[in-house]
Amino acid sequence: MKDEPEIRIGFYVCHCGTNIAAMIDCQAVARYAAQLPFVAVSRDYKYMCSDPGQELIQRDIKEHALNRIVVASCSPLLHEHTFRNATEKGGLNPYFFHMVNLREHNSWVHSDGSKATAKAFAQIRAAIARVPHHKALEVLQVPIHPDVLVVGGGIAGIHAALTLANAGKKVYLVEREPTIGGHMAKFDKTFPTLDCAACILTPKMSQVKSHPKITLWSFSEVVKLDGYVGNYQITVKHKPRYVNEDLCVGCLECIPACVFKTPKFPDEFNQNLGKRKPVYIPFPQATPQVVLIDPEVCLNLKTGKCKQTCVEACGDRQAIDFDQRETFDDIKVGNVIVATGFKTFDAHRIPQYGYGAFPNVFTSLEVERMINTSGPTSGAIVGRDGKHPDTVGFILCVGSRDEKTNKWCSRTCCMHSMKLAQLIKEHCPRTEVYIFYMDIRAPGKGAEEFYDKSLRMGIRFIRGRVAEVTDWAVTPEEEGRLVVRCEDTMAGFVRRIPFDMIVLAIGKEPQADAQDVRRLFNMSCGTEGFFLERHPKLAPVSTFTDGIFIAGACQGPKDIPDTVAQAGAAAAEAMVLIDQGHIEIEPNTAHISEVDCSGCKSCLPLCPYTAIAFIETTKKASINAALCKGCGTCVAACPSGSITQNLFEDDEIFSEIAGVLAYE
Amino acid sequence: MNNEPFEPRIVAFFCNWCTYTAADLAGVSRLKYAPNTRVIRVMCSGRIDPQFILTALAKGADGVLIGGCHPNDCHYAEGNYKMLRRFQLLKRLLQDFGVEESRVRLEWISAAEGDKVKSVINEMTEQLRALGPLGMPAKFAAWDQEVEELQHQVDEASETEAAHA
Amino acid sequence: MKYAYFPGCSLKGTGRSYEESLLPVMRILGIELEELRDWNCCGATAYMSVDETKACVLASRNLAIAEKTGHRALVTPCSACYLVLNKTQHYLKEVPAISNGVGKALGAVGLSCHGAMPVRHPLDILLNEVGLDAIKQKVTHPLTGVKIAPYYGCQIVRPYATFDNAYQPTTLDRLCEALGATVAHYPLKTRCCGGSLTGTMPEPGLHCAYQLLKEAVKRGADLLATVCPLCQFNLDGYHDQIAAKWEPVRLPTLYFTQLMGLAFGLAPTQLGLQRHLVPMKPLLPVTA
Amino acid sequence: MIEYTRVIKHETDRVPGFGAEVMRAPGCEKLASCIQCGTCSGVCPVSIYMDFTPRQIMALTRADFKDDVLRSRTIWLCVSCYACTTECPRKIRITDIIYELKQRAIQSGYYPEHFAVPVLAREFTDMARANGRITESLLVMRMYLKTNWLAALGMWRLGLKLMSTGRFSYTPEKIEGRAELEKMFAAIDTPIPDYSPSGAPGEETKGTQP
Repeated sequence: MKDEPEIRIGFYVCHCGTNIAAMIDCQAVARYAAQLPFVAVSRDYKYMCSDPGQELIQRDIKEHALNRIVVASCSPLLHEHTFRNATEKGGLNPYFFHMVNLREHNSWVHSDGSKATAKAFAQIRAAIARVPHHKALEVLQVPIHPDVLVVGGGIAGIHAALTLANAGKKVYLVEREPTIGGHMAKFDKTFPTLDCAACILTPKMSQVKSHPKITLWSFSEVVKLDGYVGNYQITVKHKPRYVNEDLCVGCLECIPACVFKTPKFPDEFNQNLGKRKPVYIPFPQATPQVVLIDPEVCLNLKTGKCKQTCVEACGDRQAIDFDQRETFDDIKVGNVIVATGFKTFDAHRIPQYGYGAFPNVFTSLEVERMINTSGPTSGAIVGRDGKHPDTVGFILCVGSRDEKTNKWCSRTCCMHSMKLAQLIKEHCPRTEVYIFYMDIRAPGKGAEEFYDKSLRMGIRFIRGRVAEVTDWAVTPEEEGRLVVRCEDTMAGFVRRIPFDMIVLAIGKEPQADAQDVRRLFNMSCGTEGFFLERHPKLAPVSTFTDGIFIAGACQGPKDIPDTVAQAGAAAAEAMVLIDQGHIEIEPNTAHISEVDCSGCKSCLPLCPYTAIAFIETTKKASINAALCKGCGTCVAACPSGSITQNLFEDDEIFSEIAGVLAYE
Repeated sequence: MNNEPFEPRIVAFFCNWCTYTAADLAGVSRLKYAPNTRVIRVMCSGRIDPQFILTALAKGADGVLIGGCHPNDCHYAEGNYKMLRRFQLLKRLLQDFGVEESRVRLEWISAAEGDKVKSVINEMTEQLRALGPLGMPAKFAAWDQEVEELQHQVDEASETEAAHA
Repeated sequence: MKYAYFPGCSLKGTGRSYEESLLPVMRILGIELEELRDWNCCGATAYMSVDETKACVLASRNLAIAEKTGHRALVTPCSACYLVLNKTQHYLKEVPAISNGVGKALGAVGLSCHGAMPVRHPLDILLNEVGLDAIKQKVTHPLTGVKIAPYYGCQIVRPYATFDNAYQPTTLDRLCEALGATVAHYPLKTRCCGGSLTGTMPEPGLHCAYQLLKEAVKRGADLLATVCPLCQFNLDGYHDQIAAKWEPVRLPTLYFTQLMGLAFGLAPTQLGLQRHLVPMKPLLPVTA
Repeated sequence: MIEYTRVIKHETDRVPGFGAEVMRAPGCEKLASCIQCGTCSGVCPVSIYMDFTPRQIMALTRADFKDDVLRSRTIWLCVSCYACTTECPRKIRITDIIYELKQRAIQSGYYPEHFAVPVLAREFTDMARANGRITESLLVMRMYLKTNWLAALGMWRLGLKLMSTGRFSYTPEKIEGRAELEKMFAAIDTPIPDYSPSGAPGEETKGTQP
C-alpha cells in the first residue's frame, strides 16, 4: 500500500425496504462506520441495489475521490456482481469492492434489535478493515467449447437437445435406457387437453434420431466429468445391447424367431404388467429403432447353448453380436444440461394401502399402461383377477405430503388421477369412480376447467386421506372386495366404501442414483434429494457450477409444460455462454511468489486439479491459473507462506478476524 | 462485569458453496438463532489456515466454528478432507493450550441444511455460555509481559556485564 | 441369558396365567427373568390422562431400579407397561420439562435414571435373541392343524416398537408357524381390543372386542393368540355381554406363551389355562 | 316451530390462546401443521361413538374452542391405541394431544359427575400413589361404586367367574417402598404441570434471548 494513494472508503448500508431496517438501526450503523479509519463517506439508503443506489456510489467515487467501496446489504451470492459493476462504472477496479451480508446473516435471523445492530457493527468493522488490502484484479476469460452434452432423454432432454440443435449447436444426447422418451412415452393421454402423448412425443423422438446436429447415445451413461465451464471432458459408457446399432434396421424379425415361443419375462416398459422375450424392443416407437437382448434371460448369453434362431432370422444383416462389450467415448463440450428425471414412489412402502398384498391394487402408472391401446391389455381396464371393475377408487398423495415418506407434493397426481378417471369414465361410463383427495391442486392453464369437467362427468370426490385399504368386510356387499376406510371430512363422518379396483396415485422421488449423479456433475441437492437450482426464482435452471444446467423433474416434481419450459430455458442459458464465446471467471486463483517458495512440494498433492507443477529448473512450484479453481487449499498448507489467493489473501482474512472481534 | 449474562463471541469460517449458502437459506427461511456468531466467508473449508483459528482465539473469540461441505460433497473435490486433517492436529494443540474441546467445532453443513446452521449455532452458543469466556487476549498479555520481563532481566544482566567489562 | 423382568400389575391379577406360562417357557429356552425388586405400577395410560410428569415418575422409579441391576435389558410382557416404560425413556430424552421433574422426584430418594436401559417385549427377545430355530428345537407337541388368528393389539407395535412393522407385524405369525400351527389371514391384527373402555364405557369397548372375535371366527380361526393381558381379558371375559348385545362369537384367546408351553409339552394347568373363561380343551388335540 | 340445531360460533365462544397452550405441552407441538386430512378419524377404532371425530377435535383445539373440546365425549373415548399417531402424515402425536386435553378437562372439572373414564383415571392415580401397584379387581369395584353401582350388579357373573378362576384379588397389592414413592411425588407436587411457556408463540430462539 506504500506507493498507493491514501485509502478513501465509501460505505453504504442498505435498508432493503424494511428487511434490514426493521431489525438493524441503519442510521446508527452509518454513523458508526463514519468514524472508522479511512472511511471518507458513509451513507444509509433505502434500496442500494436500485439504479439510484448504484448511481449514488458512482457519484461519490468521483466527488469524494473514493478508492474502496463497502456495501452492507444482502448476501454477496445475490448482489456482489451488481455492486462490482457499479464500482467499475464509477471508474474503479471492481475488486476494490467488498460486501457485508446484513440481511440473510443478520436481520432475518435475529429477533433482538440492539443485538442485531451490535452484530452489524462487528460485521462492517471487519469489511472496512479488510477492504484497504484489496488489490486491482483482472477478470479471467475462458473460451467456451460450442458443443453441449444433454444427459437424459425424457421430454426435458429431448426438448433441450432439439432446441440447441435447431440453433445449430452440436449436441450429444445420452440416455441410459435402450430408448429415449422417458416417462412421457408411457403415458396414454396428457392432461388437461387429453391429446395423445405418443402423438406429440414420437415426432420429437424421431427428429432427435435424424437431426444432423444430434448424436444420440441410448443405453449409455456418463461415467466421468473433468474440466470446468466451457471445457468439460466427458467419458460416456455404452452398455452392450448385443445388437450392433449401426447394422440393425429395426425389422424386428428376430423377436418372433427367438427360441422362447411366447414372451415370459416381465416387461419393464409396461410396469411388469405384460411380458416380453429376451430379445425385444421396449415399445413400437422406441428410438432408436434397435432391438436389444437381455443377458439375464437370453439362453445363449446365459448358457451358451441355444440354436440362435434370432441370428438366423437376422440373416446377412448380421446385427446380432453376442460378443459385444462395454465401449467408451471421450468427448469435449462447453456446457452440460442434466435432465435425468424422477423415480415413482414405491407403493409397497405404505402397507396400509395393500399394494402387493391385494391383486387389484394398482399404481397410477400401471393403469396408465393399461389404458393405453398399445399396452398390455390393449386399452381395457381389468383387474389382476381378469374382471372389469364396476367401481374404481383413486387414492391421491400416496407417498406425497407425508412426513413418513415424502413431504413434498407430487404436483401432478391430482391432475393425473382426474385424467385417468375421465378416461375410465369414457371407456366405460357405468363405472363408478371415486377420487380420495386431501386438497385438489389444479393450478395452471386449463386445469380448473379440467377439474370442473371431472365433477360434471360424475366422478365422486371425497375429501379425506384414506386410512386403510382392507379386505375386512362388515356388510354383505363388502365381501370379497377392497374396502376403503376414510373420513369424509366434508360430510363429517367416517365411511367405508367397497371397490373392485384401487388405484394409488404414487408420488415422485429423486432418482435412486441422484446423489451419484450430483457428485459426478458437481451439483448440490436440496433436502428432499432433487438437484438444487442456483436461485429458486431468478436462476431456476442454473446450478452452483457454471456450465452445468438442470431441467425437468430432476430439479423437482413438475408436469410436462413446466418441464418443456425449463428445458427450453436451460438450452437458452447454454446458448448464452456459447454465443458469448467466452466466460469471465472470478479471479480468485492462487499464485506463488517464486522468491519465497522453498520448493518443499507440500502443495503438489493437495491440488485436485493438478494445477500446481514443480519446475525442475528453478526447483520451485508454479500454478497454472487456467486450471486453478480458487479453493485455496494450497494457500492454507504452504509452510513458507509463499502462496497467495486473490480476494482471500492472508492479510485480508486476518483483518477481517480482527475486525469482527474489535467491536464489543 | 455487571449482571448481564455472558455472551460468547464466535468467529465462524463458512465455505462459500455449502455452509455459507445454508446460512443464506436460514435467512431466507427466517429461522431465528443466537446473534453471537460472525461469519467470514472463504471459498472452501480447505482455505482455512489453522492460524486463522488461533488468531481468532488470540484476539478475543470465545469459540470458532468451521463449516464445510459434507464428505464427498466438496465443490473442490476434497478441500473439506484437507481441513479435517488439519483440524485433528489442531485439536491436540488446543488441548495443550488448555482450550476446551467444544470451543472449536467443525461441522459439515450442506447448502440445504439451513436448520442445521440454526441448531449448531444455538447449541454452540449455549455450550460457550456455560463454559464462560476464554480470555485468551488477557493470557497473551500476561505471556507477553513475562517475556518482556525476561528480556528486561537479560538486558540488565548484559548491561552489568558490559559495565564490568 | 438373563434379563431384568417387570411383570406389571395385571400379571399378578387378572393376567396371572400370562406369567404362569411365560416363566416356564423362558426357562426351557434358557432365559432367566429376574423380577425387579419392589417394582411399582408403570403408570399406565390412566395416569397419563391425569398428570404426565407423575406418570413418568412412576415409570422411572422402575427404570432406575432396573438400571441398578446391570442387566442388558428390561423385559416386560404387558403391552401397556411396554409402551409406558418406552414412552418415559423417550420423554426423558426429549422433553426437558418432564426429565427435570423426574430428576427432582428421583433425586429426593437418592435414585437416578439415565434412560439407558432398553425396554423389550418377550416377543422381541424370542424372535431376535433366541431365534425361531432354537424355539423349533424345543417343540415336542407341534400345534398341527390348529388355525391361529395372530392378534398383536396396539401398544407393542405402536408407536415406539422397533422390532416389528407397525402396520404389518409378522413376529407373532412367524412364531405361531414355528410351533407348527396354521396362521389365518387376519386383517385386524393391530386393531384395538377396546382397552379400558370395556370397563368404563362398555358399549364402544365391547364393540371393539366383538369385531375382533367375529372376524377371527369368519376367518376360520380356532383361537386368537395374544401378547397382552388386557387384550386377553377383553377377548375372553365378555362373551356373555357380547352375545346378548350382538351375537355369540365364542372363541378362546390364548397368550402366545401358553401356545409355546403346549407345544413344548407342558400340561395345561402348568400354563394357567384353567383360568380362562372360554375353554380351549376341545380345540387342542395335543393337550388331551 | 322449527328449533335450530346448528349454531353460529362467535368470537366470544373462543378462549384465545387455548390452542397455543396445548401446543406447548410435550408431544403436542406439531398440531400447528395439521392439514385436516382425516386419517386419524379413519383409523380410529371407536370413532363411531364420538361426537366429534378426532380430526374435528384437532381443528377445534387449534381454533381455541376450549369449551367444545373439553366437554366433548371424544377425548374420553380415546383408548390410547396410537393408530392415529402412527398414521398421521404430519407426524402429529394425536394420542398425546388427547392426553393433554383429558388432563385439562380433569383439572378444570369439565366432565359429568358420574362419568366413568375420568373417575377411573382418578381412582387409578390414587391407588397407584397410595399402594404403588394396581389391584384391578378392587380398582374396578371402586370405580363402579363411584359412578354407577347398578352397573356393578350387572357384572356379578363375570366377577364370580374371575373369583372361581383365581383371577380376582381380594387384598390390595402393596409395595414396600410406599414411603419412598410418596416422597418422590411430594417433591414435585404442584397442582398444574408447568411447561414453562418461554417466549411468545412462534418464537424460535431457545435460550438465546436476553
